[in-house]
Amino acid sequence: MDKMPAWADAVLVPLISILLAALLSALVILAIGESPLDALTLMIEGALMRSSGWGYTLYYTTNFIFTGLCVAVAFHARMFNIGGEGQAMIGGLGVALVCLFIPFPHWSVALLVATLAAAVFGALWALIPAYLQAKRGSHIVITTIMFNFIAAAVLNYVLVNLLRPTGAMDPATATFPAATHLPTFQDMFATPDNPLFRGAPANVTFFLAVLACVAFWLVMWRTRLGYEIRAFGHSESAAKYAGISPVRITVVAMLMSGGLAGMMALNTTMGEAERLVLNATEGAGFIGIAVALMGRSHPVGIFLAALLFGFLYQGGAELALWTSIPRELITVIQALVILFTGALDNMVRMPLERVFLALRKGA
Amino acid sequence: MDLLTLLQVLDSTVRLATPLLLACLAGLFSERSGVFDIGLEGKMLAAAFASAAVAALTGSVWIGLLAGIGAAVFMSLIHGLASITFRGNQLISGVAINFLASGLTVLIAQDLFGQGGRTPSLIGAGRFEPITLPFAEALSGVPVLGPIYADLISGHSILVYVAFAMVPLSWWVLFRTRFGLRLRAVGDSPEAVDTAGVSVAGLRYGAVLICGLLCGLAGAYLATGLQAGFVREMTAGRGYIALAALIFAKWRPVHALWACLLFGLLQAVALRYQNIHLGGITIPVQVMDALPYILTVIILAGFVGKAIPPRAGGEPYVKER
Amino acid sequence: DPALIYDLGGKFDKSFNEAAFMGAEEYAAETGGSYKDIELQSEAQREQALRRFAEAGFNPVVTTGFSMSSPISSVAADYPDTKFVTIDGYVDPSEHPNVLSILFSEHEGSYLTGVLAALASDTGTVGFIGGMDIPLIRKFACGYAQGVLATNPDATVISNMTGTTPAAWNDPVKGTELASAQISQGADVIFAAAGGTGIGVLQAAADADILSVGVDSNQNHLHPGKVLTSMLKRVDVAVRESMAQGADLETGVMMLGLAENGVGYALDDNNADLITAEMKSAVDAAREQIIAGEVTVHDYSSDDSCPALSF
Amino acid sequence: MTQAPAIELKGISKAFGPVQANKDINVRVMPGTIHGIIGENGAGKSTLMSILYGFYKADAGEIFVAGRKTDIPNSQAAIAAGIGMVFQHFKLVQNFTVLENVILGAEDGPMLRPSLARARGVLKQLSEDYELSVDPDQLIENLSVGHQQRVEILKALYRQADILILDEPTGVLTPAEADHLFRILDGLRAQGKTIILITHKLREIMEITDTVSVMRRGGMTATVKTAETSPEQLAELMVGRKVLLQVHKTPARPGAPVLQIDDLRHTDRHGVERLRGVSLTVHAGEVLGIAGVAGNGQSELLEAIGGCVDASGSILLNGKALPLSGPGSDGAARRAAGIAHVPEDRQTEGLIMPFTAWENTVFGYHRDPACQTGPLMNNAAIKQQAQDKMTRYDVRPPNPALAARNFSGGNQQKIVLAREIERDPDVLLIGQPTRGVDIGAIEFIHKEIIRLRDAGKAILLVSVELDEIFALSDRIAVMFDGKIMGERAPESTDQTELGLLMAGVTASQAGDPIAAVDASLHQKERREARAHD
Ligand SMILES: Nc1ncnc2c1ncn2[C@@H]1O[C@H](COP(=O)(O)OP(=O)(O)OP(=O)(O)O)[C@@H](O)[C@H]1O
Ligand SMILES: Nc1ncnc2c1ncn2[C@@H]1O[C@H](COP(=O)(O)OP(=O)(O)OP(=O)(O)O)[C@@H](O)[C@H]1O
Ligand SMILES: [Mg+2]
Ligand SMILES: [Mg+2]
Repeated sequence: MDKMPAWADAVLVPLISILLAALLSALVILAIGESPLDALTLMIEGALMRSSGWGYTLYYTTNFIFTGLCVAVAFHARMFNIGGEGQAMIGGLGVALVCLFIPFPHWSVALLVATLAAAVFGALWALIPAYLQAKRGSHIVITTIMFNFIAAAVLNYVLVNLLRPTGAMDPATATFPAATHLPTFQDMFATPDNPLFRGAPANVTFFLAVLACVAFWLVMWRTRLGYEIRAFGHSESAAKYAGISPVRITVVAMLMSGGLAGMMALNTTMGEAERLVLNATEGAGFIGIAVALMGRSHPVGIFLAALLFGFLYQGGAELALWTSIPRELITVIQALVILFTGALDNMVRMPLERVFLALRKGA
Repeated sequence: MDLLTLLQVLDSTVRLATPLLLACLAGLFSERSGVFDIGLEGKMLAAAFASAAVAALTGSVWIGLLAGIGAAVFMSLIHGLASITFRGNQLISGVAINFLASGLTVLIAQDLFGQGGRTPSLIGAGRFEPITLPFAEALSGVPVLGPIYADLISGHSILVYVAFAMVPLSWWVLFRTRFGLRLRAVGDSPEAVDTAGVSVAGLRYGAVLICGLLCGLAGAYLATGLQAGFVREMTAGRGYIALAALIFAKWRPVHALWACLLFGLLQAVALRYQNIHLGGITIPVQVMDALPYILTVIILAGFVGKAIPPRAGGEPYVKER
Repeated sequence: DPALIYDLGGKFDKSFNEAAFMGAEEYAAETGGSYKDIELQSEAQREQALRRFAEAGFNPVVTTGFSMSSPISSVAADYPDTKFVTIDGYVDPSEHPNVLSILFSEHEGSYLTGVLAALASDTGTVGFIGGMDIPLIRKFACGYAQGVLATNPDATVISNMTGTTPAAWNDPVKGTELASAQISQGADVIFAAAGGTGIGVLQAAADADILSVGVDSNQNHLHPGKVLTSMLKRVDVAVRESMAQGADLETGVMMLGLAENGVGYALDDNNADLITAEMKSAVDAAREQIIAGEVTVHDYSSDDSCPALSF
Repeated sequence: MTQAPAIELKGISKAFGPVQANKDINVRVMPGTIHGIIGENGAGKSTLMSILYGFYKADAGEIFVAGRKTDIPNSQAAIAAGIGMVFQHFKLVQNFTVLENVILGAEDGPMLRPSLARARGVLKQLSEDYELSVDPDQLIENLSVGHQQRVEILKALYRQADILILDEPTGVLTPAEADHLFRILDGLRAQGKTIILITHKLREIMEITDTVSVMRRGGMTATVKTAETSPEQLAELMVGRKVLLQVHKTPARPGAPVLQIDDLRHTDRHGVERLRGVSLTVHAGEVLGIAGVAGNGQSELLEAIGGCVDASGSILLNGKALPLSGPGSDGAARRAAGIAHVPEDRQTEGLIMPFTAWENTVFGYHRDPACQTGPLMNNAAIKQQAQDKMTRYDVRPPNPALAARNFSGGNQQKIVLAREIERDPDVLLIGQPTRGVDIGAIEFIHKEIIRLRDAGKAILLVSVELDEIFALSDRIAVMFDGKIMGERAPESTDQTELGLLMAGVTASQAGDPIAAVDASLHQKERREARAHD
């Protein structure tokens, strides 16, 4: 018998953790002399009460779904990929290269090819850490951190010295040709008399992200590969016994992970900026960790957690817009959410287990 | 390269290596006890801010130093709570601490000083001044050795000497004292320590506190020794480099010294010689910038000998499932 | 009311954005009006902030930083009644008639500081320390080097960039080390165009008792008597003027160079003793020549090359 | 005589989450005696002793030491009360020296040097007094398990324990080493020390203890004087019913050789050569039993044949050579070739504990086309088959959707067996088939193995339980230090002879067997130590 029903572990624990994080965040807001309640109202109104608010929320959500899935694949294989950030940067490079240099007839073709490029570039950036982990036991956490820094240097070099249009100030590529511009929610849903999602950056990649969730579930729980990844993640010795190659699984899982991180660039680079800028990832790779943890590495959970963080980002933007709360508050809230859902989850789980045990004994 | 240039590069190396060394030794204590710590960066940052802020408010760098240590220790305690008491994931706790420090420092700084996450510039007794060692002036005329003593060894702030003194001290504590024996044991086999009647949690908290103390020194050195105030994100990834140095050093104090000096040297060289021209090829500055990270990966790949972490490292000690 | 959007560096970067903030404050003080401002947090917020402010009726919407130009291009048409100002960015006025692009001739201002640096230097070696290695910073460096070499053809200009990631804007420790390295190579005047990293450069220069040159705002007060001058980029004026004009703002492209007093060098009580009469006359002469078109300062960003410095 | 008991436990209870490991346990142990505790795996013996040693905290109950009620919240308190414990799984710091391990937690002061110096002297004295010689400067990871156990005993004695708890000390020892240990215990008893000895081997209980307590399913069923009981009675107390440990089988009718192994060698990650040229043949329709003390290469032998580790030499299956390294040498390939493998450790190898039972029923065979529909796995079919298998093998509860960790050890083993046997393999490798399995399940498993043999399969059995080896094998091979020491027919040998072989002593080495054992063991240790340098 398990100590606690599965639903409690999957729903109750993260929920209470989030509440604790929210409580502390409220205290922080109080401490800097603002009203937590007003802040929350503002956040909800700005993020959820208007279609363009949703357009931003879902834009951020798209990023976090990809990075959340990226971290989750690695988690399933018992690896901690902290390099989503760098993989997404390099994924963006792949997107930029195909968008700039291949003349596409239609955005759909462009999206298809760019997806491939993003995934391949992101995956390749994860390959060396994966290989070193598999073959040489180099701790993947450290190597992926290092690869984040190296990716930043690579991207800077490429943008400043190679891809920047002459005379441009921005360390960014030229704007992609119009044929590669992806339809935004506004393009898709707005009608002349009902201008929905005006100006919001959410675009078709959101559906790609949802598709990725479904594919993630299929691969993880319905294919041999997913079976092997999960088995390897739970027990390496057992995997060896079953003839599952640790090297292969480590490398394949990290390739998938890097590929998913790379695909985040579709949203930021092709969907939103329509050019590659230096700072396109903006820490989404790290948020992916919190998203995967809160979502218990399951696509449904990841989707919901990504939505929560999307809300936090968009709501935080509204806060910055209409109050004098510094933008660092959002960083603090993120930190608290990661801390409580990721590292201090046992603080919630242990007492809960005791409660459930007592309930069962009582019954 | 003439002696003078060499000395200057080495001098710069010493300054750049000092925060790395302190953070590296901090990580060493923590990880030797079995608690992995990728939150060195955040602790250093918190300490840098607290020391500069309090030094600015009180005008005393010493009170600032204490505050810096206090801030880093506080962060350590959060890490301890998560990874020792509540057996959480140590890596995630570290990530959270880095975020927390990055946000809180600016938030508080803004609230206190309204200078956009910066502290006011420290003046006079608010910062650590370089110390001129005895006879430095007199001896500087002596060929070779004179300049080495006067320029390289003398003329740093007190925390530099503290940092270097920490190396033999750490070694002695780890390998010559009862505390050190137990600390090493708990990182390798916590159940052996437990059954020997010593508290695993107690030892680990002890180690984590020392880690906080040393990170506090590192952060205070950045903000009040090298600089005259705090600037947001001023640690600029040094915590991660320190971590890399720790692995390179295979969790040994004296090796840590050499590893940090090496990384310091790399940075010093990269700063002095950007865009190195080798024959027809120009090595772009980005390569020099990324060199420490590339080197770390190469080291990790085992081309420079395999690094085996403490056996129980990263795993919470769970007695009852 | 007008609104102001700061670039990612944040409101209090002690230089560019802070100058914008000062301008807005001046506007508020002078006119008794009020304004709204926001510090951006992410790339996607650029457009969002523009739209939200435009929808809320703020006019004009003033923005700082070259990165705002492309979001403004995509937003401007949706709000034809709102005036947008992009400081440092360029938006084609024929496509977007409601946008004012304000550009500065940083190379010209830097040229003047180069003249002063060359004159103040005893060693004939001067330094430049940039933040992240991006074209704008190279533009500063290039103008500066031209000014130095025009004044003293035998001078040496040492130029360093702090790094290649955004961390390079906030690494005063590296700034200090770079400054020390340049000092040991003989530099006795160092120009820092490096955001928070520059704080470390100015500090190191002051500690080593040599001169430094500040950037964007007047930074002379940071170390009185130790900062030779600051390369002024009158973002504050640009912001104040734009705000003051309100909804009637004249749009188009505005090039603020020496002639318009958009860039220049700072002279105040803090550095009055450092700038001798000869220096002042020399630098003012250079200024006149540039304004008169007798001297052209090469703009790095026009062709990504620099005659006076290699990167 | 009203001497106070050295130890008295009253009403001790302990639950691990939903598992009630100890319920209301009462026991008294008189000073200067050896008190045995027996019970099946999972009966709660280790838990009880760990409570006494302060490693776990009891949920309820009281502890009296020498008649005084004593609180033992942690091991420090237990040590202070004069209790020492040698755990089933040693608690040593692997990269410390013997000396450092001995003083850990019992240092004299904040500086190490004086403590080490004193300990060196004390250790020398102790090892002379009790025949417990071990090199104080050797690293633990370079010592054999037997010597590691000595270090554990020395640790307790160094702390001046009056009461010594030994948890299954003989599981890792050869019969000769076990004899030596018992002599030491005898000596300690003579000095007035109290000893609690945990084992599930009845023979040992009868041999050395004064009194014995029996545990079953977390409870204490009885405490009796050893002299007044019999093995049969103890077994009955242990299991709760009359036990029949006899397997009924007809003589084997071996057919053609199926598995031919020649000069098989394997070196582990640390560079220790674990298999040093093993040659064996298993015929169709026979059980070849491999006897040996744990850690002499039996595990590696199964792993090498099962494809879990690389090896050199040759393995012929039905006359065809199998690749031993590189592609096609992994466990999946071996399964495809017809070798099924029941691993020694079901929890870390045979099963994925968080997976459901049905997922586990195809573990290792998940690449079989029968498990697929198109690119996906055919979960419906797998579940259906899992249900059938679980019913046939009487797995309780027969719910395929339950996670493997929620089954008891015996039922977990049945899931593994069902999976491997149902594949109808040519060869069945089976390691420790009944470790941690209750008597009822043991009977079932033994019958299955014999049924398979009679169906003409070749079976290679590894077990550390000599009784099991004798009960099932048609031939017995003994392994020591990575080599086969000899083969015997079960009818023509006995436990003594096998015991000597297990210690590396061949019949030709006449004279003092114990000395010979020591010599060969030392030789083995030196080899392993060298490999570590
Ligand atoms: N640390 C623990 N956490 C949770 N459950 C435990 C723990 N230790 C033991 N158990 C459970 O408690 C029960 C009793 O275990 P214990 O180790 O005391 O048995 P034992 O009699 O020593 O068995 P063995 O002969 O296998 O050593 C078992 O069901 C076991 O699974
Ligand atoms: N780690 C665990 N987590 C959850 N439940 C457990 C755990 N260990 C044991 N259990 C539960 O406790 C019960 C007893 O487990 P245990 O392994 O002690 O059984 P057992 O009495 O030894 O049976 P068997 O003789 O079949 O091994 C099992 O049925 C199982 O449901
Ligand atoms: Mg036990
Ligand atoms: Mg059991």
